[in-house]
Amino acid sequence: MDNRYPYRKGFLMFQSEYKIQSITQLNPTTYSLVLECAELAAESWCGRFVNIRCGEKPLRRPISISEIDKENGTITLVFEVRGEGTEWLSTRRAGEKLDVLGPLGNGFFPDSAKRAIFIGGGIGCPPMLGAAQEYGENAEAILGFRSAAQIILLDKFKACCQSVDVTTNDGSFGVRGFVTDVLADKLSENKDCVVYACGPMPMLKGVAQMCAQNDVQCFVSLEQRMGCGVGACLVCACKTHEADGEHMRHVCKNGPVFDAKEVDFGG
Amino acid sequence: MDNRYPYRKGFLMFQSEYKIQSITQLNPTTYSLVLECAELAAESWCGRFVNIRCGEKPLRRPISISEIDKENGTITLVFEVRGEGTEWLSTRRAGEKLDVLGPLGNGFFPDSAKRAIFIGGGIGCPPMLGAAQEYGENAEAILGFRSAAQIILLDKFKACCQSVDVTTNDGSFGVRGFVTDVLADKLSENKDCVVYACGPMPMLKGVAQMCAQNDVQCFVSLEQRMGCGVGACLVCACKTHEADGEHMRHVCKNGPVFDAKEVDFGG
Amino acid sequence: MADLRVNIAGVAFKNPVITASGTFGFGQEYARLYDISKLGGISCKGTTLEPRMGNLSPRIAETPSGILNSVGLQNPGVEGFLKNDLPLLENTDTVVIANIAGSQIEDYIETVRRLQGSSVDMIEMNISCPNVKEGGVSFGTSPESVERITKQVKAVAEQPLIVKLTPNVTDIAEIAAAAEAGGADAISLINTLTGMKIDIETRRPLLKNNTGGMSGAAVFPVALRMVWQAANRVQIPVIGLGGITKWQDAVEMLLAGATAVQIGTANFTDAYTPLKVIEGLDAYLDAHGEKSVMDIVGKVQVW
Amino acid sequence: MADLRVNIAGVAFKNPVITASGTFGFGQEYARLYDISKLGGISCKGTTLEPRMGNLSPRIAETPSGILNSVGLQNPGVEGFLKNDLPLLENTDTVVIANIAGSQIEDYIETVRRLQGSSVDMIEMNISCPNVKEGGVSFGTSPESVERITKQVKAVAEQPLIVKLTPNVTDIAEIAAAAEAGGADAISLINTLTGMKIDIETRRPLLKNNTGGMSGAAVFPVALRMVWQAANRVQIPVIGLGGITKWQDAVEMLLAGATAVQIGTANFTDAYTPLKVIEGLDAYLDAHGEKSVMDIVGKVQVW
Ligand SMILES: Cc1cc2nc3c(=O)[nH]c(=O)nc-3n(C[C@H](O)[C@H](O)[C@H](O)COP(=O)(O)OP(=O)(O)OC[C@H]3O[C@@H](n4cnc5c(N)ncnc54)[C@H](O)[C@@H]3O)c2cc1C
Ligand SMILES: Cc1cc2nc3c(=O)[nH]c(=O)nc-3n(C[C@H](O)[C@H](O)[C@H](O)COP(=O)(O)OP(=O)(O)OC[C@H]3O[C@@H](n4cnc5c(N)ncnc54)[C@H](O)[C@@H]3O)c2cc1C
Ligand SMILES: Cc1cc2nc3c(=O)[nH]c(=O)nc-3n(C[C@H](O)[C@H](O)[C@H](O)COP(=O)(O)O)c2cc1C
Ligand SMILES: Cc1cc2nc3c(=O)[nH]c(=O)nc-3n(C[C@H](O)[C@H](O)[C@H](O)COP(=O)(O)O)c2cc1C
Ligand code: FES
Ligand code: FES
Repeated sequence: MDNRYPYRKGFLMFQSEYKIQSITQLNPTTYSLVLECAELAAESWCGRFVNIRCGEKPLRRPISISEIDKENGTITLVFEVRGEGTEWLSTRRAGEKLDVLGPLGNGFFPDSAKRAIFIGGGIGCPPMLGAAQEYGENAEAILGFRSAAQIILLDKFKACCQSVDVTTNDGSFGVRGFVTDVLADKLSENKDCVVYACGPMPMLKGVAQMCAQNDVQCFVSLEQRMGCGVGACLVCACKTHEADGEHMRHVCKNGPVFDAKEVDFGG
Repeated sequence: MDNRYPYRKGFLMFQSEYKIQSITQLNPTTYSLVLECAELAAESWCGRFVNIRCGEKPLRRPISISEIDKENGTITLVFEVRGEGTEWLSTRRAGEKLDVLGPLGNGFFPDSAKRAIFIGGGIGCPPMLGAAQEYGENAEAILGFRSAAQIILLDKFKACCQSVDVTTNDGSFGVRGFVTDVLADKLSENKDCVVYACGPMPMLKGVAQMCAQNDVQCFVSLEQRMGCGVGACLVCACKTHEADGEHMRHVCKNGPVFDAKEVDFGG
Repeated sequence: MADLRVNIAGVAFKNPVITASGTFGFGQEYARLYDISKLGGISCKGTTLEPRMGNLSPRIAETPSGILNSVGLQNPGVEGFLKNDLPLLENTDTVVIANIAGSQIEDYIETVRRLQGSSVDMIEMNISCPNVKEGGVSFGTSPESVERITKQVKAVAEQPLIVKLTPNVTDIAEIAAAAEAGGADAISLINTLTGMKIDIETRRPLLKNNTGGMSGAAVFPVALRMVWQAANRVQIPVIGLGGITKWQDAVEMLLAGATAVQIGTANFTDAYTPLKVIEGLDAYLDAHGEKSVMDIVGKVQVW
Repeated sequence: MADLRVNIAGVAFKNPVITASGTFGFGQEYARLYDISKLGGISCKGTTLEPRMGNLSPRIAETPSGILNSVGLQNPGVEGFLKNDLPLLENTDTVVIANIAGSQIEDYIETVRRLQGSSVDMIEMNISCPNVKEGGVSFGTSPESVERITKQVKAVAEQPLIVKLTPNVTDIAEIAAAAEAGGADAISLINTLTGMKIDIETRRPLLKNNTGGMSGAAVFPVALRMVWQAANRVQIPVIGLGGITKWQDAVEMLLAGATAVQIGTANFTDAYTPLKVIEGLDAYLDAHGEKSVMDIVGKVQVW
């Protein structure tokens, strides 16, 4: 049943304890953590994620791989404190070990010869970074935040992308408004591109609609509450409308990146 | 129903976070922890205990107050790592805060004019120390350990007691054998004393029997699994045979120190 | 400051937070820590007609996020309660609930009779105890027996009667309906879920009673589901308990349909839990622009 | 190295550790992490006659030491199972258990018929699903219906039949006895305890299905008690599960009377749990001078 989104067999996954090389605070609630995990980094590519054991919590927490440094055998995770699990994660220290399962998911399959627009909303920005780095000159980024205080990774995006637009809801930095405002301008100028987006559901829905109206291919990275993270428990369901009908796909196995025109944003 | 062992009303108890002044390892599994808790120290006396919250555990861990320093507003707790709660406790660091409920229980009511023999078995030694310090010249101690490696607090007992005998099961230090062997000798010489004992149940039973046979008053400090620690939940029951019949007393409220001749060591 | 008052069967509570039977004694121990008149109510230790010694120790074991207990209803008997324990609560400005138990219907009836004319504000009937006549299964597990005992006990009780339900049943809504049909003025749920723990070194159950009642955070999802199911079935007020450890849990219980909550095991972990729940609830109502706690009762919006 | 082999209804298991239905897919995902032929057995994802989409997301919520799930039996249907999933397990040297479900007896019977002649070693019948004909209550909650469905399904099954019991019942021993009377070759328990969780900001249940099944460490004491009660009642082998997260839990289950154990939710926390349980069990037996795992089954010494 999963033939549309084949899970790449043969790729390795690991569950092991890896050393935290560094942990840095990016804004009042967001942290960047570099993990020494050569074997895991070797199997990673942008858009994939790892599942992290947080103290005594029964469920691991899924966090996207933001940057990959295969040479040094590290990956960078950027996460926001949302609840007890991420709170625990934010209090780890360099040198400690972290129990990590991964890499997981299909991630992006970038075709970096094409012009690509990367759209990140808040904590949806980090998963875009690795892919933008692959596209380099062909990458344009639109990053949306609530206000200036929340901005993260701007320098990193600037370092790799051709252009970076920032929007804030309150206008405290960049364009006042939403990422879709900037996207509309860009698409009205040139529709020859692919759009990648990650962020809150309303944003993804807006981006997907705009792309559909403009006949632009769009991939969205979805979040869903997870159990196993590997495709075995079927809890992370996402309804899709595909050519052959309705399906219940799974964010951890078939995603987290989906073709936006197939995603049922209602379900 | 609790009139035989009146809970001293009017004494204060506290539940608060207190700073750990120091934590030191005494032997491979035993730690000594000094807590800065002036208000709690002021209401403490020997034989009482505190109930310590250990991480996320639903039940607090009862630990006896070993030494009290009212002047400096500290108490000393000596504990052995037995399971997850005490393991957690052993990894605390000076400067951190500990959530403590106490002081609890009746403890000893020392009549320090009398000759007293303090018997401690292993981790049963610490609760005896504070009382022995009060008796000073009138205190004699018999401390039993499995072997030399387990010995704790010997210098402290030596510093306050008239005499200290140590027994080890394997003879690696002091007398090979049990505390009762030494007690038998002492009682055969002089029965004019009171005996206080804390340690494993078989030891307490042996000490109690020997005292009963010799008509020597004996108080034992008992352990029982606890819920509230304050007398509200009735889980820490200990059966007693008193003049007016059988009772179910509670270690946290009526004890932890009981008159040995009333304790039902079977129940 | 939102209005925290609730009214259950004509009894006015200053707030919807009650301490649960068996975990709070008769209030005096915790009165040494804080002013217990701040509580909405106190459900006293389960009381039987005659004094009971209870089971042998150990009577408690810790489990993941929960505990097991097998106190076995140790209590001074209803006369001891009336003589020694109740008087100490007489000047405390909180609702005093007598929690009663027995092994035959006659015991319950006689216990309630003795409570007539006392200062007890309400009676909570614990029907999780084994019913000797019906062969050891508890009164609380068949709708017929729940209705019958409720009717008979209600007949002799002047005080409003709360029937406390056991969760060890197939269909809690049916049991709740039976209590209502029997004339209960309110129901409270849940009592403990029966559980066990074995020491793998001694190969003996940790509890001397072999099995015990599970309570604490671990059971909260089951309790919440049952409160929701029961509240959807009956018209009488529902008091929700089982695993409440923080104010957020209390809000969930109220949203699920409880008019008040009880706090049990959490008292052991943090003695101030009931006060923290009262404060948290108040702040939640203020933050959400709710004038009265009653405005959120049953307001869960199911999918 | 103690002898870890057990035999359940004529089926030889190399060790008593089985992965639980619904938490381990059809084994292939975890096969990327370790050699799944090290497992005693694999209970496959619950399979129905027709493919099912399952419930809408969110389908999972975390609770204190546990989880709630409401997958709603998403599965490719028995034909999909036979065609795509079972073949991948054919070269794996472990016991393959097909877990089946349905909403009418006829569905169960037809599903089992289709499994005849396949490489499935055993069938585990999940009777916690709502019974459409009997008005939505589950097949597993009345002794009569358990006996009836067991008898009818057993009649068409060549493979040994395990009946998987729901814990949401008043008297588990009675249900276990009914399964035995119906001809079950073994029973497994427990399935999930029904629970709920509400988001206090949105005032909606966290699960789109409103309620879900609770599993994980939190339920272990309840599961252990039920396994003990069931094992004391029936002669057929009992497979114990519910909240096992470490080898010590498995030992408790065996002491309580289980011949084998299943590991579910713990796979999510630590994918290596089944292997760690096998190793720990082996070391425990050696340390206690036990030659075979069978020597500790049912050896709890009650007070
Ligand atoms: C594929 C994927 C990639 C992600 N990448 C990132 C990332 O790079 N950086 C980042 O900050 N966050 C990311 N998230 C979201 C992150 O997983 C959640 O914020 C986190 O699980 C919250 O855990 P908590 O204990 O702090 O919160 P709690 O609310 O206490 O968590 C309770 C439960 O709900 C789950 N949960 C809560 N929110 C979410 C959510 N949004 N998505 C999935 N599960 C959730 C938790 O995992 C846990 O099981 C990602 C989610 C997914 C599915
Ligand atoms: C009044 C009193 C005073 C004590 N004083 C000391 C002391 O000064 N130093 C010291 O090292 N130990 C003392 N103990 C024993 C100490 O409480 C236990 O070793 C500790 O609770 C074990 O917790 P754990 O989480 O490490 O072990 P676990 O076995 O994981 O604990 C599981 C549960 O059992 C309880 N428990 C386990 N063993 C005991 C025990 N022996 N007594 C009571 N409850 C137990 C725990 O509190 C917990 O609720 C005392 C006990 C009592 C009752
Ligand atoms: C030690 C203990 C003793 C209890 N005794 C009684 C009792 O006498 N009568 C009663 O109705 N419930 C009794 N209970 C059950 C509690 O009142 C409550 O229903 C249960 O513990 C669930 O709530 P909780 O999770 O908040 O503790 C007792 C619970 C505990 C832990
Ligand atoms: C996500 C999930 C899906 C499940 N699906 C099934 C199923 O399809 N069939 C079944 O019999 N049990 C199913 N179960 C129940 C488990 O097999 C097991 O009985 C239960 O989770 C208790 O064990 P545990 O605490 O080890 O998880 C499922 C459990 C979970 C968590
Ligand atoms: S989280 Fe288990 S299938 Fe996706
Ligand atoms: S621990 Fe609650 S009465 Fe002793």
